[in-house]
Parts: sequence; structure tokens; C-alpha cells
Amino acid sequence: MLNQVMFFLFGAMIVIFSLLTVTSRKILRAAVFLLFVLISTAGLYFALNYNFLAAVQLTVYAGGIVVLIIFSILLTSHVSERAVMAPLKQSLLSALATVAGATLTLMTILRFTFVPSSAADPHFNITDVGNALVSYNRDGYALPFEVVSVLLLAAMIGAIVVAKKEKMLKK
Amino acid sequence: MADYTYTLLIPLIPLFMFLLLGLTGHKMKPVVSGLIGTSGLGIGAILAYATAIRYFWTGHVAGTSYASIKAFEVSWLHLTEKLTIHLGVLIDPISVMMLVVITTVSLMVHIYSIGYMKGDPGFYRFFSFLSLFSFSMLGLVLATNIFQMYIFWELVGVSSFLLIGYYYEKPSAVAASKKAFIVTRFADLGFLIGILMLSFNTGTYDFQTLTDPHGPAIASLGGAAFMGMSVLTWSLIFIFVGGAGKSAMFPFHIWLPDAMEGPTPVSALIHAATMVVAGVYLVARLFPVYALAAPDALHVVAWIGGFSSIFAAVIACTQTDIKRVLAFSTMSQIGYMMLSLGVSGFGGEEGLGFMASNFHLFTHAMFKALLFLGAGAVIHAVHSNEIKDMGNLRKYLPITHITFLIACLTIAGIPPFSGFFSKDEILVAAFHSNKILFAIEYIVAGLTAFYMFRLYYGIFWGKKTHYHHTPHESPLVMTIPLMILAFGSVFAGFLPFHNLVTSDGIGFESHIDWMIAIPSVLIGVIGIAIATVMYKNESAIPDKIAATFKHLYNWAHRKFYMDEVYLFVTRKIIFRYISDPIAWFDRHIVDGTMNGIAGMTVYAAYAIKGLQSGKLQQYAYVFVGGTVILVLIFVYLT
Amino acid sequence: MNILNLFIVIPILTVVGIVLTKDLKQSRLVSAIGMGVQMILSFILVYLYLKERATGNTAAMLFTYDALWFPTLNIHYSLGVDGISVAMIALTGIVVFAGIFASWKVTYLPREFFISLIILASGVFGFFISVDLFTMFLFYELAVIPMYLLIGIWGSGPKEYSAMKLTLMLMAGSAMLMVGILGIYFFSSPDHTHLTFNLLEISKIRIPIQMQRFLFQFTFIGFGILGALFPFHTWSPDGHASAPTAVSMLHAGVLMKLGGYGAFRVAIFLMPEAAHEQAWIFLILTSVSVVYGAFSAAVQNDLKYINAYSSVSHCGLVLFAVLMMNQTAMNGAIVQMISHGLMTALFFALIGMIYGRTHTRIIQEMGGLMKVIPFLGVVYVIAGLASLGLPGFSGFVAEMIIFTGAFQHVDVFHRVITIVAASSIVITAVYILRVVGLLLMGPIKNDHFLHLDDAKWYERISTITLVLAITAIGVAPFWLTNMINFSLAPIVEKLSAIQITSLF
Amino acid sequence: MIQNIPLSYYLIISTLMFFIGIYGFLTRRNLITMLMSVELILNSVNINFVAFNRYLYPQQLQGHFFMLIVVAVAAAEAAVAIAIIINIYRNFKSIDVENVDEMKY
Repeated sequence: MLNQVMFFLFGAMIVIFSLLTVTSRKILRAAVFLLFVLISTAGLYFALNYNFLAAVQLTVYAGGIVVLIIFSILLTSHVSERAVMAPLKQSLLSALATVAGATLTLMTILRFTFVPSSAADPHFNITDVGNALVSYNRDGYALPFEVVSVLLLAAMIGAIVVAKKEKMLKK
Repeated sequence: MADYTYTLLIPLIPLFMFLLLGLTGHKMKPVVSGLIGTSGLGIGAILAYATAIRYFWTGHVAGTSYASIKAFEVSWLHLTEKLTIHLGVLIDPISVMMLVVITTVSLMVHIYSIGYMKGDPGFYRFFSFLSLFSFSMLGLVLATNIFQMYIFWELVGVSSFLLIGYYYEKPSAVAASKKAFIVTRFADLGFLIGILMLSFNTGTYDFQTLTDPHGPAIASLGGAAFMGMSVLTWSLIFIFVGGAGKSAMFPFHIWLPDAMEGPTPVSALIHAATMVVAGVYLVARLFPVYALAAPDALHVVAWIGGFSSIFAAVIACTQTDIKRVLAFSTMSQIGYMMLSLGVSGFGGEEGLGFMASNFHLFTHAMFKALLFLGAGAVIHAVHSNEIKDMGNLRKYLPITHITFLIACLTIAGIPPFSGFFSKDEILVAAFHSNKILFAIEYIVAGLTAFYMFRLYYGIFWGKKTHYHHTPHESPLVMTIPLMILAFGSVFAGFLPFHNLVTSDGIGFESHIDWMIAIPSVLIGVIGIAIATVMYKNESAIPDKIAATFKHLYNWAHRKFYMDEVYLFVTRKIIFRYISDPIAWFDRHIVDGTMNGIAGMTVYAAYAIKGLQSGKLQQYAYVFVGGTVILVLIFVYLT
Repeated sequence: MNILNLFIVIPILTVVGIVLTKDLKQSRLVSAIGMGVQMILSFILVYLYLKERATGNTAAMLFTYDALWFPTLNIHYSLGVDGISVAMIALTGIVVFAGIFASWKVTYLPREFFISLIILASGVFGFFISVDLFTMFLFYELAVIPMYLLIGIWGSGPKEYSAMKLTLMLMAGSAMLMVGILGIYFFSSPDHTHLTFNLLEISKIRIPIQMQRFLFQFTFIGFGILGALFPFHTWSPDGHASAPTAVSMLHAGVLMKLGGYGAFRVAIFLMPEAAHEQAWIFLILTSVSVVYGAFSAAVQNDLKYINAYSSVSHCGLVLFAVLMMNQTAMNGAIVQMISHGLMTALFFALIGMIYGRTHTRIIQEMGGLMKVIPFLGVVYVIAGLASLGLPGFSGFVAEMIIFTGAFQHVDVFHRVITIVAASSIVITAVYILRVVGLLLMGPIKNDHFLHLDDAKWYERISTITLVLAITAIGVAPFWLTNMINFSLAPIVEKLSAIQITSLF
Repeated sequence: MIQNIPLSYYLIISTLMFFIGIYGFLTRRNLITMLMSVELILNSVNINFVAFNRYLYPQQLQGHFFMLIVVAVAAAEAAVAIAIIINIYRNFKSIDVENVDEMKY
């Protein structure tokens, strides 16, 4: 029962704050709404009993990316600045396409009956996840892990190079 | 059988002269080039006379028919299994007769031209063209097959074109030469179609095979019928169209009067004596086929000839340019010859018309060349073509006067001049065949006498005209040809043509039918008398008559507006309503379509380019929309 | 070394030679020598060919040379000639040689000009000696592409437009052609195992009729575009009008013949059944070309346009005769190709020379030129008379063979349409005489024209070469027709083996 | 525990979030807010991965790792994107997407 309450609460929060994120006229406020969305998502993960994921969600997303975004907002625009909204025609057309897409997807989802696994609740802990992450056995994820590391490294270097000032580039 | 291979030289010598003069003439002295050309023709004439004498008399066994001999033949172009174009020399009565006519007149014209063209900057060019013409004409008459004839037919046309346009700086001459070539070319298309049809149906070009009365051509006279006449008849009519074009028969006659823009000796040679009778020669050449296999085609020939003769005679009465009068007279006389062929039958007495036609061709060549050369002498003296600029010239040009008078009497059919005999035979032939045509010919005889004497009086008698400088008689080099031709005009009538040139090569007895001859002479005399009254001295009668029959006079004077009709057809219809629209169509519709395709490509490129707007959200929108639509299609609509 | 290889090698050597030269004088000398050798070589080829035939060699192709080039697709570099291609090669040799002399005074980028011109020529030579469809197509493209540069750079008037138009339309033709050739390739073996591009091998099998119907249209129209088939001819007037003299000569004289030759060699030879079925459509189109081109020419005022439309008319006659599909008419088609090639090259050479003097090509602005430039005038008249079919020149021979041959057709439709096509000889006379009358005769309209120079020696070489060739064919056509006939016989035999179903 | 809530509920939420993100991407003019929309989209996908893992294959860890990798990629993407946005801001003095349309034709 509590479970359901929690789910609906988080679900409602996700939808509402998502909407606010994309419609808010103040950019900083939109970023905060985004933060709420991400936190609510973490809540959903908790509800699913995936604590590690929820933690990652909170630290990386809510803690890292949103902060990054807020920084950049502060760098590029004034706090009180109100965002320019798309013209009505564009909004309507986008809404039309979006609603159509959503309807289509939802119809598809609802027509399909998912049969949940009857297996017992998992009882693995973070250790298992950590082991799998660096394991190079059959069920190991060492390779994706390494790839992602390289990607992050590349992104880091790339971001620095791109964001660097012209002056520095010339040297 | 006698060997006639040497006759090959008769056309080849002028060809050689043409090349010699054409390539090196500009380096020669004018007189030298003239003499070279003349000497070439002289040799040709001697060979032609020798051939004629051998063929008709010394080499001929009395009492046998005149055979047609292929003196020389090479295969030139192999077309199909059956059809091969040969080039060769065919010797038979009419070709030998034509050899004599052509070489004689051509030689006279060459000699005459040395005087007439003196001082002209294009002297050598003139003589090389004359040689080219002589070559072509000789090749035409000696042709062994119809295709060879067509080849030379075209060459003759081109030399005529070159000679009419000899004064190429004169726009009227250029126009006339173009007209002559194109009109005859149009007729030649008919000739070509005729040849194609004929050869398709008979499988041969060869004259001997074609005209053999028992040969395959005449035997296969049936063939598929088209519009009530056999294909053979149609092909012969088409061939006659070609002949009508060259011979200036109605309605292809319009080029002939304009062709008088050429130098007068050219008019004498080409447009009076030789080339214009090529049509007659063509019909005569194929005569057995016409007579035996396609009498309908022969009727067409007769009626076209008859109509042309009276049509031209009426016009000739009103013309004021002396060369044009002669041109229409030529057309009228050729109409006579055509008619005569048209009313003729084949073989023996039946073939009287055939004989008469060739006889008249022969005599006509003499007296018409004489008339033209005489007119040339007159023009040479007064530097004008118009009758109104002449008058009373008999004192200044005595030799020209006498020879011209002889020619006029000859053409009027007064005995004992040669015209009387040949014309009489034609009248007899017409009388036995078709009374209407016969009546027409009587009228034409009268008209001929009238307009010729109108011309004669207009030039040599009539009003006292004042000349800026006194006209003087032409030099001997011009008058001698006149005298020789006058001699021919007087005595050619006594040649026994009925023994020599007949439809089947066998001679027959012919005598003058006085019941027909006397009225015809009378009519001629009446014509002369009227002309004498009206034109001998200045008189108001002609103007009065012209005023009385104003419309008729105007119509005749304007040549029954045939030129205008043609102009209308060419300028208006062909150029304005066919060529111009086609050119427009090509530039705008066909090319427009092509350009349109190109334009559409460019337009489409621009349109597609517009999609690439750089607007990120537009791309995203298209992406999303596209995905949605694809999902819709693949998940729900299939 | 096979003599045919030389036809490719010599142009390459010449091009290399031109690259090494420094200026106009040297480069034109090298080109003239190279193409002179090429011309002599083509005459030697004619001689060798006749000699070989005289010894009784009756193979379809002589002097064959074959090298496997691209094994995966079985593409060969395969050469060989028969009487038809020998004749076309001789034509090309003469026209190219004359073309070099006609462009004696190209001052702008002369080396590049001569290089492009010779590459073009080598493409044409290569096309005529190829037996393999692929190499044939390759050479075809090699001949078409330099045209763009030649017109676009050295042309006059709206040259970019014309070059673009010409190239695009010909490329469209190439595209269709490529579809056709690939189609033929994929059906070149009944069991789809040994696919080949070799003409002779393909001719031995029978391509399925359904495919033929489809491929014939592609190949015939593809070649037809180059052969100025109505309504795909409009590149011709614009292209010729803008092209420099030598290019017009080569293009009208030789390149357009690729169309006729290809239509005959590829479309009809390989797909005879479809050819018989569909001939009537193209016969109508070509006879329209013939008459329509002539009528259009009659009202043009630009000398080059007149000649371009005249080419449309004459080349229409080539395709017309090819479609008649009997020995005589096809023979006539080939003679007509050669004859028209020479005549039109002569015409374009003369037009270029006259234009170089008067700086106008509008006939109304000229007049009486015969008096000032008699040599060019006389040659122009000769060219005109040859073009309107005067006996003694090649045009007459070609036309007469075509008309006689076409009229021998058993079908009435074919005979009627022959008469329609034959009527063009009258219209031809009209426009030729119109030009001659306005251009050469009459009074001189412009005082500047009083002091024009007559032809220079190099111009005389160019024109006299062509006049001699025209006259030679006109006076003695038999050696040419015999040579062609021998090679035509097996082809016609193949064609006539097919049951002809009359359309009407 | 999870039996009370069907899998499709999670999917509905993630779908809505996904399309809201798309809507944002299509309508927001500010590049940073567009980036935020992208984060929404990525997040919605994560929910899917996790939910599927939990409901259909609770014994396995694929969903986990996908989610983790996506997060990592999202972080990288955000870093690079913000670098680019800052660079754009430096060059255009604006981060309005309408102004950044040089890359065309």
C-alpha cells in the first residue's frame, strides 16, 4: 500500500516537474525542476529496491550534471532573464507531434501484456555489482567499463579543448 | 554491229574542259579559255556528226530497223541484287539525234559567246560552266539507264543554276537561279519517286529492258492498283512530273521566264534548245512503256502539253521583255512536243506523233537557238531587254534582222521553212487522236505567228527610237553562228525524219496532209497579218485592244498570277506556316521541354536545399515526426 | 604489335608530345604530325583490310586483339574491325586531320585545346575499334567528356549554357546506354554463367524478347540522342553554334556518327527482334527528324544553326536507313554517315573561316562574299551542292542508296515513309540555296568585307582534304559500298532470319 | 512488494517523460534548456532499463549496467555539450538556437 502511494507520488512528481522543466520561463528555475525530476527518479529506483542505482542517480545526475548545468546557466545568462519561448505555431506543432508519439507509444505499451518474472526477489548487494563491473568473465562488464572510462576521458579532454578561450588556443 | 565506243569521248571531252578551265582558268587569258572550251565542243560536234552519219546512213543496213546499241557500260554502284546503277553510252535514233542537236547548238553558243561575253571578268568561269553543262546534257541523252539519266538530270539542273546565277552580284539573277533550281528540284522529287516505284516494280533501271515491248517491264504492267490506275501508271506519271519540271510544263513553268536573267547565250543553249527539252526526251526515251503499258499516263502528258502550249502562247502575246516572249514561246513549243508524244501510238504509222515530236524538237532547237542568239545580238547592241527601247533596228543590224526574220517565219510554220514540216506532222498526229487538242494546236499556231511577228516588228520596225549611241552590228564571231543556225532552220525540214527517228526504229512513209497543212499555214499568215497591221508602224490599235480586254490583258501580262501563287505558297505557306512554326516549335517546345527538365532539376534542388535550413529544431521536428509516421506505418498499418 | 592498338597509342603519344611543347606553334605542329600519322594509318588500315579480305579471310572481325582486363566481370580490352568500322575510321582520320588545320589559329590555351581535341579523337577511334561493349562505352564517354571543356572554354556566345546542355543531354543518353549495355550484359548468356560484353559472342545468342523490348529502347534512344534523334536533338544547334570550329567539325562530323554506328552495332545487331517490332516508332521519329530538321534549317539566320539543323536532318536519315534493316538501306546509312561527316566538317570549317574574317555568322549581314573570298566561296558552294545531293559528290550516293534500299521494303508503310523522307531533298535545296544566295551572291553589304583575305595555306589544306574525300566517294562509291556490303551481309542475314510481321 | 504495481505503469511514466523531453527539445530556444530536455529523455530511458530489469529478469544485471553506462554517457555528453554551448556563447553572444544556423546549405 505504502509502496503504491510512493510510486504514484514519485510518478506524479516526475510528470509534473518534467512539464515544468520544459515550460518554465526562468531557466534557473527549470534547472531546479529538473533536479526534482531526477530526485524523483531516484525515488522510483528506491521503490524498486535498487538502492545502488538510486544512489548513483542522486550523486551523478542530481549532484553532478545538474550542478554543471546550473553553472553554465549562470555563466551564459542572467538569473532574472526570462527565456524566449517558441512561437505558438511551433509549440502547437511540436505538441501535436509529441502527443501523437506519446499516444502511439502508450497504445503499444498498453496493448502488450508483460508477464513479470515469477522468480524470487533478488538479494544481491553492491559487492555483486562491483564484482561484475570489473569481471572479465562471461557475465563481466570489464570491457564496457573500460570503454566508458575512455569515453569520459575523451569527453573531458574534448570539453576542455572546446571550451578553452581563443587566446589560449593560439599559444 | 559497229563499234561506237568512241562516243564515250563526246561527253568526256567537255568534262575534261570543265575541269581544266575550272581549276586553271583563272590563270589563262580570257580568249584562250574561250578557245579551249570551244575547241572541246568542236571535237565533240565532229564526233557527234560522224556518229550520226555512221548510225543513220553509212553503218546502217538499209531496210532494217535502227537498233539500240549499248556502246559502253560500266557498273558504278551496286544497290541490291537486282538493281545496279550503270554508267554507259546508249546509241539509238533519239540519242544520236540529241547528240547532233546538243553539240551543234552548244558549239554555236560557244562561238557566239566568245564575242558576246567579251570583257566579262568571269570569262573562263562562263566557259567552264558551259562545258559542264554540255557534259551533263550529253551524259543525260546517252544514258543507258534511268538512274544514270537521273544523275545527269541533276547535274544539268545544277549547271543551269550556275549559269542562270552567272551574274551573281545581281539579286534578280540570284533569285532566278534559286527559283529555277528549287522548282526543278521539286519536280525531280517526283522523278525520283517515279524511279523508285518503277524500279521496285520492274527490278531494273535499264532502258533496253524497260522499253522492250516484250520485256518484263511492260509484261508486268499490272501490279497493285492505286486510285484506279496501276502502280506502273503512277510511276510513269511521277516520272513525267520530273520531265515537266525540266521542260517548264504547267504548273512548273514559272522558273523559265525568270531564268532569262542568265546571259543570253545560256538562254539559247539551256533554256531553249537543250535542257528544257530533256523532259520531252525523257518521255520519248520511255515511250514504249508509256504507250504500251500506261496509256493513261500518256493522256496526262498530252493534256499537260496542250494546256501549257496555249497558256504560254497567250502570255507571250503580252510580254514586253523580248527574252521573256521567247521563253514563253519555248514553253509553248515544248507543249507542242509533249502533246505530240501524248497523242502518239507505238509502232509504224501509229507512232507519227513520236516522230513528229522529235522532229519538232530538232527544228525547234535550231530556230529557237537562232531567235535567242539574235535577241542576244539585239540586246548586245541596245543594252536593254525591253521592246520599248527598240525599234527600227533593221538598218543597224542587217544580218541579225534577216536571220531573225527567217527564224520567225520558221516558228510561224510558213513553208518551206523547217518549222512548217515538223508542226504539220504534229497537227496530223493530233488530228487523228483528239480533236480538242487539235483545235488548241490550231489556235496556238495562230498565236505563235502573231506574237513572234509582234516581237519582230517591235524590234526591227515600228517606232523611231533614238539611241544614245548608234547600235552596230555584232562582230563576225557572233553573226556566223546566226547564219549557220539560220541555214539549219531553213533546211532541217527536209531531213527524212520519218525514216530515221521512229517509235520502234522502223521507218514509215509520211507525207504532208494538205488538208491540215493549208489551214495551218493560213492561220499563221493571218497571225502575221494582224501583227503587221498592229505593230509594223506605230499604231494605237494594240493599246485599244489592251484597253478593251483589260482584265484578260492584265491577267496574261502578269502571267496569270502564277508567280504570285507560287510566292504565296513558298513565302506564306512554307516559310510562314511551316518552317517558322517548326523553328518556333523546336526552340520553344522541344528545346523548352529540355530546358524545362533542366529548370525543374534546378528548382527541385533549390527546394531541397531549403530543407537544409540550419535550424536544429526543424531537423528534430522532422526526425520526430518521421519516426512517428514510420512507427504508425510499420506497427499499425501493415 | 596489332595495328589497331596504334590508334590508341598514337593519340596518347601525341598528347604527351603536346604536353612537352611550349607554345602554339610547337603544339599545333605536334598535333598536325600526330593526326597526320593517324590519318595515314587509317588509310593503311583500309589498304590492309582490303588486302586481307582479298586473300579470302571472311572472319567477321579482322586484326582482332584481345586481352582480359577485369576478370571478375569478364571485361576484355578487345579490338577488331570490319568493313564498316574501317570506313568510319578513315572518316575520323580525315576529319580530325582537317580539324587540326582548321584550328591553326587557336591562341587561347592552345596546348590544352589540342590535348582535349586529341583525347576526343582517341575516344572516337577507340569506339570504332572496340568489340567489347564495355570498352566501347568507355571510349564513348572519353569522346563525350572533353566536349564540355572544348565548348565551355574555347567556345563563343552562350558557351557555358551550350556546353552544359550538350553534356547533360549526352550524359542522359549515356545513362540510358549504360542501362542498356548492362542489361545486355546480364542477358548475354542463356544460362547466366558466362556473362560477356563481347559483341560477337552476344550476337550469337538470343536475348529474351521481353528484355529486348526494354533494352532496345534504352540503347537506341541512348545512341539516338547522340545521333540527333527527334525530339532529343536540341543540344545540337546550341552546341554547334557555340563550339569552336574544329570541335563543331569533329562533333558533327564524327561524334554524331557514334550514335548511328552504335544504334546499328549495338541496338539493332544485338536485339533484332525488338528492332523489328519497334522500328516503326523510330521510323516515324526519324522521318520527322529528316523533314523537320530541313524545315527548321530553312528559316535560321545563323550559319551554324543552319548547319546544325541540316545535321539533324541528315543524321536523321542515317538512323532512318539503319531502321529499314535491309542490306541496301543500311549500306546507305553507313555511306551517309561518312558522307555527312565529311560534308558537315567541311561546312563547319568554312563557317569558322568565314566567321574568323567577317566576325558575324548572321547571313543577312553578309553578301557577295564570292567576290572577295573566291576560294572559300567556291568551296562553300561545293559543300552546299554536295549537301543537297548533287551527283558526283558523296551526298547523292548516300541518299540514293538509302532511298532505293528503303523503297525495296516489302511493307507499304516503309515505302510511304521513304517518300516522306525523300521529300527532304527539296527542302534541303531550299535552305542550301538560300544560304548560298544570301551569303555568297548578291551585292556586298558591308564595306569592311571588301578587304578580306582569301584562304590561307592551312585553311586550304583543311578544306581541300575534305573536298577531295567527298568527291572521291561521289565519283567512285563502289569500293566503299563493296567494303561495307561484305561486312553487312552477315548482319543483314541475321536480321532477315527473323520473321517479319507487318505492322499495317 | 512490486506486485501491486504493474510494469506498464513505469513504462507510462517513462513514456510521458520521454515525450515531454522531446517537446522541450522541440520548443525551447535556449540551448541549455534543450540540453536539459535531452537529460529528461535519457532519464526516461534509464527508468525503462531499470524497470525491465527488475520485473522481467531480476536475476541479471544488464539493466543496471546499461543504466550506469547511460549515466556516464549523459555526464560526458553534458560536459561536451556545455563546453560547446559556452563556445557558441562566446562566438555568438547568445545561446538561442535560432541564431545558430550557420551550418546550412
